Amino acid sequence: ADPKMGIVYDAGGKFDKSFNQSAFEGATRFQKETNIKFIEVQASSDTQAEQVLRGLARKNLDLIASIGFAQTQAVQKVAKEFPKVRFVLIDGVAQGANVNSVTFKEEEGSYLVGVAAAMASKSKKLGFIGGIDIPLIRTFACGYTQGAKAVSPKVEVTQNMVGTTSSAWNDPAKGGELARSQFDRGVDVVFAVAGGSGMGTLQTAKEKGKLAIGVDSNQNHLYPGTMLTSMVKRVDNAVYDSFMQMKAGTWKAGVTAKGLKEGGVDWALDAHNRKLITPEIEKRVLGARKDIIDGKIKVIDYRVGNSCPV
Amino acid sequence: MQPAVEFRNISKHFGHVKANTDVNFTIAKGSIHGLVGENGAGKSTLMSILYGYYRADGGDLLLDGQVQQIRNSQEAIRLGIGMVHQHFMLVENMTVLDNVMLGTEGGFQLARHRSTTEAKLREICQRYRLDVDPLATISDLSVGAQQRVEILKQIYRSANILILDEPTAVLTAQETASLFEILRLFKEQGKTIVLITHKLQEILDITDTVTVMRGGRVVGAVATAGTSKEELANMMVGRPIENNLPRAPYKPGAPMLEVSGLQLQDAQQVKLLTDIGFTLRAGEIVAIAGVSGNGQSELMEILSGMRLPTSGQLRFEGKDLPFAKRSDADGLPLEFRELGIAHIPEDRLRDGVVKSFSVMHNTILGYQDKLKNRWGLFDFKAIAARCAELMKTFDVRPANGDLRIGLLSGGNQQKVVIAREVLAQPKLMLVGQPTRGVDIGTIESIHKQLLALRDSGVAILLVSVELEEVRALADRILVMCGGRITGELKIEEFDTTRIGLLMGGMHKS
Amino acid sequence: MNNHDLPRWASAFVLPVLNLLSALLVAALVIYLLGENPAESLGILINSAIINPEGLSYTLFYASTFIFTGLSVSIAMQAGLFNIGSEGQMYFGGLGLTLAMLAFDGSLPAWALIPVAMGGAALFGALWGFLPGYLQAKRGSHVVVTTIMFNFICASLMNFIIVKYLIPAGEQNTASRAFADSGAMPRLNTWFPILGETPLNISFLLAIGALAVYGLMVKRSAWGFKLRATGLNQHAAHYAGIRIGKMIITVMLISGALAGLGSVNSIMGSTHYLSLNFVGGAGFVGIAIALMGRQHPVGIFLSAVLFGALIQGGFDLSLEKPNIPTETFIFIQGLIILFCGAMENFYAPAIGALLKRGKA
Amino acid sequence: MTFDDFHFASILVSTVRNAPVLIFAAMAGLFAERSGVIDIGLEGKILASAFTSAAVAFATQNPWYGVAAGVLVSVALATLQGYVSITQKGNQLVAGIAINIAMSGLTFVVAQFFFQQGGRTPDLGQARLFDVVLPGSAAVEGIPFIGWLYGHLIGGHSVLVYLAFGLVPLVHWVLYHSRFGLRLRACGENPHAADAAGVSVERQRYMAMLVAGVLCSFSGAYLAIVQSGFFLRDMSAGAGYLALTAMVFGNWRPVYTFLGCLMFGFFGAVQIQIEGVDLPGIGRIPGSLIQMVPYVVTVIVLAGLMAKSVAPKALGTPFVKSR
Ligand SMILES: Nc1ncnc2c1ncn2[C@@H]1O[C@H](COP(=O)(O)OP(=O)(O)OP(=O)(O)O)[C@@H](O)[C@H]1O
Ligand SMILES: Nc1ncnc2c1ncn2[C@@H]1O[C@H](COP(=O)(O)OP(=O)(O)OP(=O)(O)O)[C@@H](O)[C@H]1O
Ligand SMILES: [Mg+2]
Ligand SMILES: [Mg+2]
Repeated sequence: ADPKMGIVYDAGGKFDKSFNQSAFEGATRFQKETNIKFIEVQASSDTQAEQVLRGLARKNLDLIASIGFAQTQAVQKVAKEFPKVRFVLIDGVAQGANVNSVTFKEEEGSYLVGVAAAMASKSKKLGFIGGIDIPLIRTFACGYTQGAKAVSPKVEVTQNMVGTTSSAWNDPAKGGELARSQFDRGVDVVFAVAGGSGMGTLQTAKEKGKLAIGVDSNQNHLYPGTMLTSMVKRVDNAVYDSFMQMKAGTWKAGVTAKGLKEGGVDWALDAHNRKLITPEIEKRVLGARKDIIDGKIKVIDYRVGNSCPV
Repeated sequence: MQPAVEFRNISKHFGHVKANTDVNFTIAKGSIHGLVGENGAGKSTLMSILYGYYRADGGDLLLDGQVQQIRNSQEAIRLGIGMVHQHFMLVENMTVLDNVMLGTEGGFQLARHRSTTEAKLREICQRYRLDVDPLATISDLSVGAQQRVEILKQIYRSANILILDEPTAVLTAQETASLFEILRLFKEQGKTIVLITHKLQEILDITDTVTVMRGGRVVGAVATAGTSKEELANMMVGRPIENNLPRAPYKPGAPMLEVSGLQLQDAQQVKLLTDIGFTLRAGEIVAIAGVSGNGQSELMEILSGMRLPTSGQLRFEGKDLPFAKRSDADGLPLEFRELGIAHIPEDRLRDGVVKSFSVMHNTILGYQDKLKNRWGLFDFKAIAARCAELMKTFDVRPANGDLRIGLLSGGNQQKVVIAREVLAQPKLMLVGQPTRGVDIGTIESIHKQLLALRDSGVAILLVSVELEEVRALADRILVMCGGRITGELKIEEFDTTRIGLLMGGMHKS
Repeated sequence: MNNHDLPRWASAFVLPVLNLLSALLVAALVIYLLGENPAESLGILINSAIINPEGLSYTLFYASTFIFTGLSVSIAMQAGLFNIGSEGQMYFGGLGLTLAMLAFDGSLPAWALIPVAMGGAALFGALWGFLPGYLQAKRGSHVVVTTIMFNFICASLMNFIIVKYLIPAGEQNTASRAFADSGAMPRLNTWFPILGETPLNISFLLAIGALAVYGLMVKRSAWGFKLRATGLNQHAAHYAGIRIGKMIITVMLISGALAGLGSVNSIMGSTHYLSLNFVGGAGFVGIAIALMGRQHPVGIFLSAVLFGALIQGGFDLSLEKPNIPTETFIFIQGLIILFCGAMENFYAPAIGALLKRGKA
Repeated sequence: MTFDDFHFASILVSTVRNAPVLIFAAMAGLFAERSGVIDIGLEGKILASAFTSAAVAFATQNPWYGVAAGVLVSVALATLQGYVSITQKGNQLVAGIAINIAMSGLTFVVAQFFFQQGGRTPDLGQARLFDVVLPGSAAVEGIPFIGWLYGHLIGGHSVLVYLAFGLVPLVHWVLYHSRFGLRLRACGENPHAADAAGVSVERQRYMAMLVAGVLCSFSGAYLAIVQSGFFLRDMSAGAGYLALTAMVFGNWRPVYTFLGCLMFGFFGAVQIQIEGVDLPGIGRIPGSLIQMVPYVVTVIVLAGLMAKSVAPKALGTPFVKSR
């Protein structure tokens, strides 16, 4: 029989323009290709996450994908209770013999777009707009800065966070305002890692004729002409792969950190931004990409020491 | 001639309270018609029906012989009816001018009509000798002046039928006299006036006919010329009113309250009280006479602990009152109460009661800590019994302790407050305007209570603008003007003219 | 005020039921428009929120938090203060709880640890209520404004503290470390296995206890009398010798402490760690509950359970009916508040007329 | 840090851009509350009109239809609120909160139903309201200061920004110099007096709610079709509550309320600028702490400078003819 799959989104919901949505896309791709349906649920609080996971586990699902680090503890707990059910946790690390934790080396992808940004910038002033000041977001910022400084130590990176409550992910007006303010200060390329608020940033960049960089999924198509690139985080692949492995019977527990090498993160180059990526930029970015994959460049992960070297 | 107003079988009830039942009477055109009755007799309700504020449950209302449906105040105003309400209907933070203009703005743009209205007001003030500044803000005005604004409003609107609901309750004798002057002028102009008052002398002084109400019904209608105070009182209360209440001979005891050099300044350094000094002894009633707004209220607030003085010596039973080391008066009234000082505040609705509490809860107010058990809880059975007892003794009507006190008539609210304070068996009783807006039957019973208190050795400080009341109760009289004591008289020396002069600040020093 | 002289049974039961039905009717219309069968949906909702013991258990679990925040808002309202800050007070209370846990969960046994942690929650919640209370009492700063501001300030401060100090090294989750098992509130399923594996815990009993104490204090105690007098007429309260400033500060302390205690159920009853924005609007729900329950203990209880049921039932329903997003139940919450809380007398004239005709 | 790091010019421009959301809502609240109806439901009305404006602007590809539709919806909500608060004499706080909660849910559900984008509307693209370039801006662009002042501070905003700023004197005039305002204030202070003077309190309060509905809708429209270019769930992000705060802060007076709105806008802008900047003597303030700057400042200003706030006396009490 076909394996039974489930997916549990976190509070952001499956249309968050971010990793939940990406997970949804991966699962959908799987469904299209295999015709195997999956159950999907959103857990709005940590308590609910546990409730949902337990509920799905009781339905004897074979594999449950939990999206977002907020579900870490819940996965850990429920996985222990239901050793026969398998779990994939995205973006967090949970212990358990039946858990596969998938994390991403956001710093590596961010490094690449940092390189691209620094090359594309005329003012050598870059911007970064995050949703909330949390380690994950700082990791993006830190990788971005490392990449930019690698191009030229003189490059300055201005950082702003949208807010401190969950509405920080849904405040495009503020996302736009932060961008404006950065542009006023001479910034000409901005990297938005702020969910729905980031939409305001990208839009403002379009309006002001400045460059912007998208995140998570490939957002290049949104504003062709001002979208320099996107830092894609292939949550979709992670979910898709996991489901596929389950189907094929090759699924394994453990911890996977997906970087450039593993296809977990990347930059996006397509018809929409082709014109903006000059051959020099492309060359430099691809060079950096290769160096990272080869281990010649080590991009520092903010989360390891809770600090950024640059 | 057609009567200006005719009530036919008007009835109105609020829940279970029958405020008006089958009211029938007429008011002749161009006359001044008195309406009297106990508190809660339904006078205000009836007049509010005429003014469109309430709608009658049944019956007809005729103006100039025509049945009229007056659904709201706008329609009443259109029909030429004006009303001065028992409680002021003024917007406190607006000017006199704006208050007058409200409802008669004359156009969308105020500026256009402001100056013409202002000019007209000044002219009216001059013609009727009303002392009101059109540009003053209401909250800065004394109650007397606010009353004049209400009158001014009606003159400006040139109402043909003017209802005055207890307009004189807060006025001094002089103010009342000048109001009556105006009413006579109105009458000459052919206007019809309805005057509600508890002061029977006023009825005799100015009205042409009187209607007496009791329990929501009309119990009598007479021509003023053919009646007397006694007859009216008898009709109102159902029994004769004693004029001179018996009192024990004047035998003052030990000094209870000694005040000297008392000063009070407000935040703007304006002197509100200057050099107040007097002694109050056990078993005497000292009345403070004066036009309201001359520092009496502030003095009472200080003596009850509600406000801190700027300086001065205040001794109670020979010991200093606990003002020292206080930065605010928070909680002080309770300490005073524990010393044996009770206080009947002059503004009962503001200070004396919590309107949305039941009568029973209001009988606890101020004594909540005395009545709680050792767990800090109330024994409501005992409190309800206490309340029932108190309502019986002081004849509070309706005698239902569970009723919101706001639903009681003013006189009955006042009885509850007085009962509460008397029950505390104080040594010193501060009494502010105890009978403002109270009917004669109740006045009699309140006066009896205060005299009994005096006879039992309590020291009483009475603030009243009613010289009649001062005369009926006081052993000694202090007159205040401009925050100073301008004179002192023994009751034997009572002399309206002299007191009037002292109240006006004219004293030989 | 305006009860149209209805008999008690009518105004206490018939009206609320009619109002609830009206709200559900509008909700049914929306569900119908969304393409689902309203009757069936309602069946699922009721079953999974009330009838199914595990669902009921979740319903009561959510209600436990709401009772605390509802009480927090209610008690301040009794003193005439509109405390919009329960959200922040609960959040900050969670910090107090967490600090106590981090300090003592290794050393204290459960019977000591739990009260200490609860004390921490109450203390920190009270502290966050104190400042607006103090500013209102001493400086006359409008408590509505200051508590809104303090919610925002709390969010920032907690963001800073959690990210900077509480996340264990190398962890991705924006939460403190998990506490020792001794810090878990005893769960009711220990005694009632039928409740299933649910987080319903003795916080629920504490919430009921808090309701009872609240009812007793407000209605029967001298302190409650002073509290209400302050709320209804400050002049009269001053005249009665009540220390208004002290009363305002005290009640805000209590209000904050109650909100802080709301975090006990969420954290010690369920997640066992402090996470970013864990309050998730429970403080704001408390406002709705206090208003709908008219600050009456029974009313607070019923509204809290209703809200808990909507969260639990709505969640299950959206699982079964993907066309009905969970947000639908936020809308239904709003409708219920509107019909039951603000249009309480909507049907009173009709009922009154009906009764009168019946009598005649 | 030098003055250059602290881009004052940019802060001012940003203030001007931030303020309209609050100004419209606060002025709306002012009308409602001066008439005696508590308007805690601003948030819900903003959200509803933001959604409607965006959805209709998208569907018709005309921003002005969007604005108009937003007005309709916001007015409908205000009328409902009025019906509950005025006719039904229900609890005004409950009515407002109910509307906020209901709209937070409903806008999502409807947006999801129609657009299937997670409670978001599609990008408006050309159907947005764009900034107005004042004539001659290009000519003076080069001139220091004047170019900035004319082209960026005064000019270069959307029509709604000018409407917001123009509204303030208008509201002031209406409130204090018109019949409507006189009656409005009377109803909020002492409805019994207004009633006795022949003013229909209920009618007046309904009219106030209508005005509030119209004004509030601009706040939502500004958010959705000027600032963002689409609707997103819960995008009002507390603006309604902040507007209410500004109003209380301004003691229910238009000009002071306006200053309150500017203050929020200003400190919001300052906060953006000082994020990540080394401040002399203080160092670099962590980002999450910087977020609280506007709120801390508000509390300090309220506690330190303001006199006791004086709400309209009859605020929150339904008008019932009784004692
Ligand atoms: N709005 C109301 N709701 C309920 N009861 C009311 C209302 N207004 C008046 N009453 C009751 O109706 C009765 C008549 O009241 P009314 O005010 O007409 O008396 P009154 O003769 O004017 O008394 P007073 O001399 O004290 O002014 C009283 O018992 C009063 O308590
Ligand atoms: N049930 C209660 N819950 C919490 N605090 C209470 C309670 N009852 C009283 N308090 C507080 O405990 C303290 C002592 O109570 P008590 O009633 O004796 O106050 P008090 O000093 O008389 O206050 P006040 O001067 O206002 O009358 C006060 O701070 C009071 O607010
Ligand atoms: Mg009367
Ligand atoms: Mg005490």
